[in-house]
Amino acid sequence: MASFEPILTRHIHREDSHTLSGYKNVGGYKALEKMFKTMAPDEVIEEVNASNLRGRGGAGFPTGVKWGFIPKDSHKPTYLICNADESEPGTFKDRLLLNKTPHMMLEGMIISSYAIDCHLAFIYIRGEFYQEHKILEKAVEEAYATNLLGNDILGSGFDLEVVIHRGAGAYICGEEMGLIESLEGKRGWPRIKPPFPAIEGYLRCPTIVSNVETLACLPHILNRGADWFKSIGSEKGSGPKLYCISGRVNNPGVYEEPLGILLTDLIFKRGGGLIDGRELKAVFPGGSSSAILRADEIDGLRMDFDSLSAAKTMLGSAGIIVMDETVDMVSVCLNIARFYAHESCGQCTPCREGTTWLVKILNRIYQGNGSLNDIDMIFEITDNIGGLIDFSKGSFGKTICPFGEAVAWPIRSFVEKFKDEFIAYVAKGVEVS
Amino acid sequence: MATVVTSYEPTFWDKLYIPALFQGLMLTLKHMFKKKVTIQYPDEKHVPPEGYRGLHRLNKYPDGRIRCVACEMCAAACPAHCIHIVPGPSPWEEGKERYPVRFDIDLLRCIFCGFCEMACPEKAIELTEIYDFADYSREGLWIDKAGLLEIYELTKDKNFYDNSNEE
Amino acid sequence: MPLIKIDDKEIEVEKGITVLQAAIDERIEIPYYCYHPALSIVGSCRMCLVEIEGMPKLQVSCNTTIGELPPERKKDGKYDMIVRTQTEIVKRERENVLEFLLLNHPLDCPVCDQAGECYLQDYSYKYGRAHSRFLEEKRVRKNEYLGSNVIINHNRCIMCTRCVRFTREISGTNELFVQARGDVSKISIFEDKSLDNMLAGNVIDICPVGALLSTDYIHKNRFWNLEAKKSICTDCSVGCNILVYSQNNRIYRLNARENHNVNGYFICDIGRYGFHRYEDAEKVTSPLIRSDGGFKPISWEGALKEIYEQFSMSMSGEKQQIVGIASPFHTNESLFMFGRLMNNIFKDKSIIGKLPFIEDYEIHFDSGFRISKDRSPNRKGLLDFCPNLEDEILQKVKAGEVRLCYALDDGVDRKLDEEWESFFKSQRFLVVQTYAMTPLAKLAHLILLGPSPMEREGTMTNDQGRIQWLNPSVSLTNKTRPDWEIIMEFMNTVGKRELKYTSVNEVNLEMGERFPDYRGRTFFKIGYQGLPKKNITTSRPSEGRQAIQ
Amino acid sequence: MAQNRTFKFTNPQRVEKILSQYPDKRSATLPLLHLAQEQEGYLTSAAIEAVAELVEIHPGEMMDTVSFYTMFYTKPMGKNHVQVCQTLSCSLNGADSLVDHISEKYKIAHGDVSQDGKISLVKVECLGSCDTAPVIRINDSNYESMTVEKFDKIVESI
Repeated sequence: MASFEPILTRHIHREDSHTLSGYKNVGGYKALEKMFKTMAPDEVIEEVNASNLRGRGGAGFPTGVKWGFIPKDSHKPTYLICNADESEPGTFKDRLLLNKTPHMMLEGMIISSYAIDCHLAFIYIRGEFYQEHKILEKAVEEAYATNLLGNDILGSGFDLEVVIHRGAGAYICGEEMGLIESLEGKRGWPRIKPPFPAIEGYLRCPTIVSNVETLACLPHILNRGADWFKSIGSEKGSGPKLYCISGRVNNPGVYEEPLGILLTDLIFKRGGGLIDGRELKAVFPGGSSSAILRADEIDGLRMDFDSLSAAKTMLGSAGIIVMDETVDMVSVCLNIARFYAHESCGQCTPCREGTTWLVKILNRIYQGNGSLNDIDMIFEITDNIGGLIDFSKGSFGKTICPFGEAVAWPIRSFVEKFKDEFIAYVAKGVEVS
Repeated sequence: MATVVTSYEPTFWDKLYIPALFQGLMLTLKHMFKKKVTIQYPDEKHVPPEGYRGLHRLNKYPDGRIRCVACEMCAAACPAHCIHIVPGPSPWEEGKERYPVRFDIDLLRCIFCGFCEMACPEKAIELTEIYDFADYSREGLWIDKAGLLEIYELTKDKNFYDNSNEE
Repeated sequence: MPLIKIDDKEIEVEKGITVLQAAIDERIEIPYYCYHPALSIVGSCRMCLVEIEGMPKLQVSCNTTIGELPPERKKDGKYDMIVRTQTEIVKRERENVLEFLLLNHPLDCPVCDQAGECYLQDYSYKYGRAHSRFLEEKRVRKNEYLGSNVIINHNRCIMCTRCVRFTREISGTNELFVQARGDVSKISIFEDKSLDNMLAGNVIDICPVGALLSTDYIHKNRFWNLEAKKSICTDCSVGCNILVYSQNNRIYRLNARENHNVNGYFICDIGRYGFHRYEDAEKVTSPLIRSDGGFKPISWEGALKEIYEQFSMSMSGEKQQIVGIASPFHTNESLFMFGRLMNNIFKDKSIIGKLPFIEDYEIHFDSGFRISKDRSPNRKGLLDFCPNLEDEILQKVKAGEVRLCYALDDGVDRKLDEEWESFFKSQRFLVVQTYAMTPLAKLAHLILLGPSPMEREGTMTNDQGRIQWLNPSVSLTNKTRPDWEIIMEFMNTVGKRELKYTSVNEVNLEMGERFPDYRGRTFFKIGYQGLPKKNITTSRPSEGRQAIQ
Repeated sequence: MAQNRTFKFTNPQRVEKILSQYPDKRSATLPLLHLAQEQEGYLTSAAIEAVAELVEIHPGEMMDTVSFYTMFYTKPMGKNHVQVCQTLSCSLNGADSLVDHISEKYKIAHGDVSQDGKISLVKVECLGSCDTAPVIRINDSNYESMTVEKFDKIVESI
């Protein structure tokens, strides 16, 4: 692999990277000018399609294909929503972008809106991101002041309004249908699909929901061309990717690397290895919703969509959480389960009842009152919430939104891969009694 | 295969009939010294064994609440249609929110099959060992809630007839 | 028309309907809780999962629409969709969902009013697992009042949100909502904004479990003791279709019955709790005659003899001498007989009037449900069978000229104003046919014991001209006679006729002979869904789909 | 708890602006609730009813929305509202001991307000600063890489 130069995070260390002038100094909004001058909306879609850009929010759906789903003959307005509701544990890449280069994302939003003929776009930002909200508000204000937003942008005849919408503390609102419901002022209960948001989303109009990082990639694609973008990373997923490393590593943080980088490189080179030189025990490769990997499973594992699904986990939001040998897996599993029980929206039966049940069982095991039977039951319950995980046949999701799978995968993997620790807890309980 | 049956041919002694006569007298004599089976009812009372199906009772919890929740499963199971229940909201703060306002059993119709006991999900109705509850009127054999609870008080600790024997 | 296969059944269905709907239409059982044909689809209970060929995961049948495939992509060469509802994986999935639903659901079926008509109970029995693996304590919350007539038992709630959607989409009143999220969520009301709209009682009907309870019925009886009769509501001229549940001739509750030409799936609370008015009324138990300022019982023969004597006196005069007061609370058959009595026997010596119609405000819901301002059930029938109705009878009839006044009773809550009271008081002989001691009955000289609204049988014509069958939900008590029979005896007595109808059906047939609009509208033909009058082609467009639950 | 029976936005221009941004009124629900909460510290029933009236829905439906989100409070919180992240990365790096420390020091459990009304504590899920775990949020500011000593210092300084 050729040496890689950061693209999205190249200028974030500059003091003024979050201001309009700072962004313009490093070549910001050039793509926009180029696009307005030389490209028709269809050409933009084509270019993005050619770049093989896959959504960075977790599902990895090709962005250009998603744009193509919007009905052409619809009389309804089209909406773009930037999903800045980053709540996945272990993920903080969007926060960095919002903090440091909000204009890059805004430029991406304008490009995307132009491609799908949208004139009102929303940024759904997490309620907890108070500072980021302030920065973003300022950035949007600046953009309006310099005719980058509003009517007749840069004399192109294209109009776009951008509204920043603050969430209020609900993990599920990061799911696109939950987000749309929340934006409509309702509780964030994901709507049942079909119809998909590209057909009937916000206010039952065609809507595209894109992650911050996805949008931030767009200016670069237009600037340097799809072929350049495609050349970064592996064939199956191209482009730069922000990886978040946290947990028991020396240098936690966000690192930009191409898709398909080795997981071990990320942990030991960029992350600086484990604290106190301890042994690696396990790692979440893609936020807490991905299945956990044991230390012996990560050799040679590449961080892209397909390699990770082959390893029965997923890239997700690329939030890498590192656990060392001292970490108690049962308590971590309980922590994760408790998080999902708290964040379950309570709409579908399996998720509402199952998540709490899992917490109760795990808690029992943790307290030393479990039995071997409980361990098998966890397998069954996770299967019942999130589906039988058979990657050769696809997953059998059983809930309206992917939350069910997001609960089932990690918890199941914990019990599967660290069964001996769970058994030890059970045995401890038996001894005591 | 046919079986050949030979009829019994009486011997000489058999034909005399005297040994047989003494055999019979011996048996009678033997029983004269055995313990007598007859019970001098009503002075003495038969004590029925466990599981005897006699008069019904309505059970209570230790704190005095009636176990019955008036679900009418017993009435539904009753082949003689002798159970009549009027449900209502229970007067107790704790526990189940429903209880029988009236609970009547027509003992003249009852066939003491015990289906009610089996159908009861709350272990509220039970058949006791009481068998002598004859009365002079039909009305007297219509037992109500108070009556059933009284039977519970009489039988909850020990066998009804054991009790009477001691006194 | 797409052709689909569900299990082994080939079905041709309308394009765009859902798999669940197709299955319901064909009476193929797919269990469900959150779906209701009148409400929007949320797909949250996950009970109706089915296997569809070519789809990687199980699909919720309530949200899977059936479309048409191009010929080359048809399954097995001819089907647009192949659905399996009974495979191992589907059955296991049902078992799993039921296990989740029952985790925190109390096992208090003996106490629960829904037991016996509960789909959680039924499906658990059919598809569930026999034993619970849940070792922890169940979630326990106190019951709450949602409205003056509705109690919620949170423990039993399975969060299907049918009730919430009902208040948003049908009643449009929005009182109910889901509070909090996850497993602590519950159905709730906002402070003092309680669930007290005109349709509130329907949430009890649509609750698939025993979470929403009626204060009127709670702890009163068990479902299997009750006998359900299909009838119609008589509290306004819409004529909603209802189910009347009774035991030993006592009515315990009313539920809505589906009829897309009339009321859809719902009824209003006026009708739902209206039956108490008849129960609470002071009942008459025998024909009565006035004596010494009070009433004393009289036999039917005696009563008829009395009528004959009064009548023969009245017929001797020259002027109009018979006044008939008809009522829109009676069946077409009674009114037909009444019209015959007045018009054919008394002819020009009679005059037919009526008490003023009971009217209240009209209520329209955006969902299409309505409560008519005409709060009498059969105004159309009254006008059809008594065409020469005199509107201003108070002015037309002069006191002293009338020998006999024959009044059919009106609604139980009918009050008499002064004018009418003095009108009735001035009658020399007032015969009232009633079941309760109404203000009108108190003025009578002779009371003929007729059936109460719940005992009546016959047809009624609603304000859309639809003829519906009022089915008696409780049987007649000893001395009560059907209205038409009393009028028939009246006719035989005073008119020397020899009418010998033995049942209301015969009256109905005779009525059809004489009134062409009603020809062929027999009980057999109109059935439980009713039929429009002959000269009306459609009363209201039929929309909406049937529901098994 | 005395509830304000009436509620009025102190900044009607802001309300107007929020309402004008959205194609339908109801979408303005969340921003308006945020605004109301900023004004009162928590959402009173009167405030909920006022917002419901503004976006033309039933207060019940508004409560439906309010109760779903953890950042809306329907009862008063402390002057310093301490939110401790307890999700994985923070928990791995010692968030639990922080919670213990706070609840011991101020004698409050999760969801409580201290007697003098100065501090309230809630355990929240991921605050999105996993690289600088553990994280605490006091009112609207995040404090990263927290330790017990650091916390005490920060609270004193506020």
